[in-house]
Amino acid sequence: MLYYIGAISLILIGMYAVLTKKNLLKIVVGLSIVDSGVNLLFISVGYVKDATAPIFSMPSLTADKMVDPVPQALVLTAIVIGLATTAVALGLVIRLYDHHKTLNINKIRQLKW
Amino acid sequence: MISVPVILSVMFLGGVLAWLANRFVPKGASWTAAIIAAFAGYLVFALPSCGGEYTLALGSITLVWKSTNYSALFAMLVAVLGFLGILYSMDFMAGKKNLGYYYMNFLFALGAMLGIVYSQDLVSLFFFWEVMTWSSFMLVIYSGEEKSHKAGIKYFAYSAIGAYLILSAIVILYAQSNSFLLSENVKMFSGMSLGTQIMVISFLALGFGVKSAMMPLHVWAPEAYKESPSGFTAVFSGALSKMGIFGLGLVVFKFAANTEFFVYVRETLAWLGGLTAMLATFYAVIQSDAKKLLAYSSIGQLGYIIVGLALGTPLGIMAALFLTIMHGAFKAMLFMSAGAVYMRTGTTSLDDVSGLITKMPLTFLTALFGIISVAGIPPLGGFISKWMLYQALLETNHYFLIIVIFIASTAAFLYLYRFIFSLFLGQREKEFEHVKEVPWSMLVPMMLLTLFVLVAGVFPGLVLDPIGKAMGYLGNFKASWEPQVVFSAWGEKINMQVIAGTIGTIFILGALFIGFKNRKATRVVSTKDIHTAGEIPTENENLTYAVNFNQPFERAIAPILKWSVDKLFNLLGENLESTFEYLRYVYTGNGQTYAMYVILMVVILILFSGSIFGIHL
Amino acid sequence: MSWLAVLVLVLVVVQIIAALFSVWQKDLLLAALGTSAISVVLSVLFYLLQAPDVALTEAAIGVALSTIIFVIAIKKTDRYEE
Amino acid sequence: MRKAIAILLLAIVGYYFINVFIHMPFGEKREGVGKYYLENTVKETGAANVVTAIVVSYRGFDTLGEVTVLFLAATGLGAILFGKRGEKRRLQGASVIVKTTSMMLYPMVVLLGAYVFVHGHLTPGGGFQGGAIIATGVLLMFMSYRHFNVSHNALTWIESLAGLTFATVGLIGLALGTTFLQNFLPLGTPNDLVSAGIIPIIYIAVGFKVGAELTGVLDNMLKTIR
Repeated sequence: MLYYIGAISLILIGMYAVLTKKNLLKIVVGLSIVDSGVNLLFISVGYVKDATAPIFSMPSLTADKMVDPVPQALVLTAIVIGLATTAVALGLVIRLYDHHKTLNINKIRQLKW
Repeated sequence: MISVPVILSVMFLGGVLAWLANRFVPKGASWTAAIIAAFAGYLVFALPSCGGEYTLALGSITLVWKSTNYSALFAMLVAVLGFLGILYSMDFMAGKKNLGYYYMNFLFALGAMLGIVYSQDLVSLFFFWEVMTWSSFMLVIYSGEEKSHKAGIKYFAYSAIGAYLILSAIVILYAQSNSFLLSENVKMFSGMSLGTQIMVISFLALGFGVKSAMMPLHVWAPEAYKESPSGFTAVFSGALSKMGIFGLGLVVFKFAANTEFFVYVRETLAWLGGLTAMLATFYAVIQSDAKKLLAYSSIGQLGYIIVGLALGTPLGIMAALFLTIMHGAFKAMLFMSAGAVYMRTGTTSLDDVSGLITKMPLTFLTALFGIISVAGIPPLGGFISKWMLYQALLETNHYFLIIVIFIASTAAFLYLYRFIFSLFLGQREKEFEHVKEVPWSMLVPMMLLTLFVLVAGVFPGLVLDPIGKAMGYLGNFKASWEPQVVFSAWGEKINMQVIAGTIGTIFILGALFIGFKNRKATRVVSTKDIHTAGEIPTENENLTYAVNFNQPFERAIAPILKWSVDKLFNLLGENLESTFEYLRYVYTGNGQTYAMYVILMVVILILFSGSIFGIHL
Repeated sequence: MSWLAVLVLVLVVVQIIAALFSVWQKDLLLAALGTSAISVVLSVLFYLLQAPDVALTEAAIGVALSTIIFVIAIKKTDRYEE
Repeated sequence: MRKAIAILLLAIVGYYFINVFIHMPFGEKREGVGKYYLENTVKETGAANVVTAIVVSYRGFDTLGEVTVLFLAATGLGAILFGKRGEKRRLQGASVIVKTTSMMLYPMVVLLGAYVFVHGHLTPGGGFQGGAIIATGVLLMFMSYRHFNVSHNALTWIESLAGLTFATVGLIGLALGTTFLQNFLPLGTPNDLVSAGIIPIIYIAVGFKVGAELTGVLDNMLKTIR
């Protein structure tokens, strides 16, 4: 339960940053916090009490005493993809800064009409 | 063994071939296209009128192509007009740019039309419908001028709306019957709920109505007809718009006939058709451009066809289908002669061109036969269809509709006479002294069609034979005829040969009499040779008699013209635009606001669904 | 309450504090370090949740690479939020 | 104003999230596809690490897509920052201690990464983790040495060959068996290094690919002049 609360708070805090912060880098930070929160949520949904990791390294381990491996497999790739997208976002931020000499989205008015 | 896919692949591969030929051989495209069209036309006629079935299973979708008696009728129309249109284009389009593009799209359009009539399942019907729209759109914008782009966009917008309506109807049908096959759906249709039936029929009727230029949806037609190259306009008006009639025939007699509200469907369509015929004729009268005039005339004639179909009696359907074939022929003739005038004089404006009769006698003859046929004067083909239409209306006691149709066909004389008078009769301006007759490849299609109209008028049985079979497909309609005889509603026989002989004799005698009587009275002078009160007209003043030809009539129908459908759509468009002008403020250009909208949407979903992930809150 | 639960409680609280810190901090470099701290705690939590694979990934990527690209991006732009 | 609205909306969302997860008790056993994987992985794929088996074997096609996304992101970053690359780095070289230490650590980190992805089917870890670890090793060198350079050509080659290996192995499976990425090698005994058929091959390829891509991302970001 504690894990759920932690994950949901991370998601909400990240979303708050995305919705209200004016600094582009802060928005990307917020996105990466949301990312972490979602990952934690996934893994904690897959957890089973008193179970082991889903690796048959010893003959004594049995399948019904293991946590759900599917969320783990999903989160594993999600983290790597998250890094890649963050990198792309930061590249865009650098480019925008280059062009406008500011990170404040209120001053970057190219999308506005 | 000829089957439908062979014909279709000949057309579509031929289109690509024509495009390729244009890259390597000058003039290659036109010859290739003509040969392909001739070959495909041969295949269409060689295909047994009921057979050539081919089934293709694509996963859960089964595509069935088959020739039925009904589709054979339309396929022949398409094949003949398509071939003649391409033949006509060979010299008409000579020296123009992008000929490969022109012929490719021409053949694609023909192939798609054949695909439509041969498809027995809704998926391929819709697919070919879209291909047809696309390729004809490409030809409307062929000239590349801004006007043609505007016309093309209008055409495309209306066609797209129609196509989406058809698509929705198909999806609704599939959801109910779990099959795309036409026969399956027809079988299950009467078992569907009333709402479904109404929805499907109105969607399909509107969708097909757009293509057949039914009245509130005809707005695209005049400009699209005017802007497309004349060789294609003949096919566009003659065959392509008949695809809408083809679809309406299916809707009325395959789907609506099984429902309880069949009579309302028929009445609505009949009135729409009647209004279309009348109003389009009025609009045609006030046009000052030959092709636009013909376009409105075409809309009006399609209105007659819709009336005939909607009456639902054997005679009405026969009249409609006969007029479908005849209209294909004579409207192609008229568009071709207008195109011929355009080729030699560079304009289709009725105010500028005049007195071409001695310069282009054969074109004049075509146009003359064309208008006689449109006006429904015996002995040509147009007469028989009108004759049958009036009888069908009388049979079913649509007296008020008769008045509407009668007004329409009377007014039709006004614009038809204006068409032939402005272009061919009257005084000739100096600039048209050097006009020559068009080359043979353009005359041959016109002459062939003229001959066909004449023969069909005298021997209607030749055309009525396939029509009778087609009616057998639509329902168990039995109609009787003999090769030269048409029966009236009261059992009288009208022998067309006698009529033809009589009229022909009167015509020749009259011509001789007038020629003999006026042999000295006529003196050919230029338009500027007039006596005015001291004022001498300048060179560029247009004194042709054809200017404001129908002004009195225009004044008479002015109240009707005040509210044109075009204006109505424009008003709607403007209002929508100003509404969206306000809605635009939603897009602030701030990414965070958009993110906020997303969250807002989630919140709304949560609040209104009351549950999330299946857990009730 | 077992010691494990207490540990988890502490970790989650630390994580939330780190998240709030990185959202409110005006110095972006420190904010980036805050995300790094979140990742460290997250990695431990993954381990406690019997997901060593994910913990390993998070340790390598969240703690090191993610933070360093933030730092690089900050270096190429402004350090302080206006 | 914006903050108030945001807090209000997020409060609603958070409330409903909490409500949902109250109904989803923590740490209870759930039946699902995971159960099938747990019971059959060793039998079917011969891999001891079920997560690896899912990533590479059961959902291998998905992983190919994810690797592609990664590749596209790396390429996209290169495209975004194109024209801003410069050799002039104003980073000061680190002190001798740092330099020496990282010189000693670098091979070990790379070795660790290699170990992690070679043993992906036996122990926690695999291509993604190993690749990331190698990239951190390279990052260490980037930070301590001013003139440390990675050859872009080499990165491209490694990446392409790794991707090609992945696709080829999948296609061989398609050719010899029935589906893409079907196992065509003997499974061996579980918990042996050489076991689990094609899983180690693919995970090693993924490891190389991810390592090369992440290194490329770092290189692209670092070499951008302000």
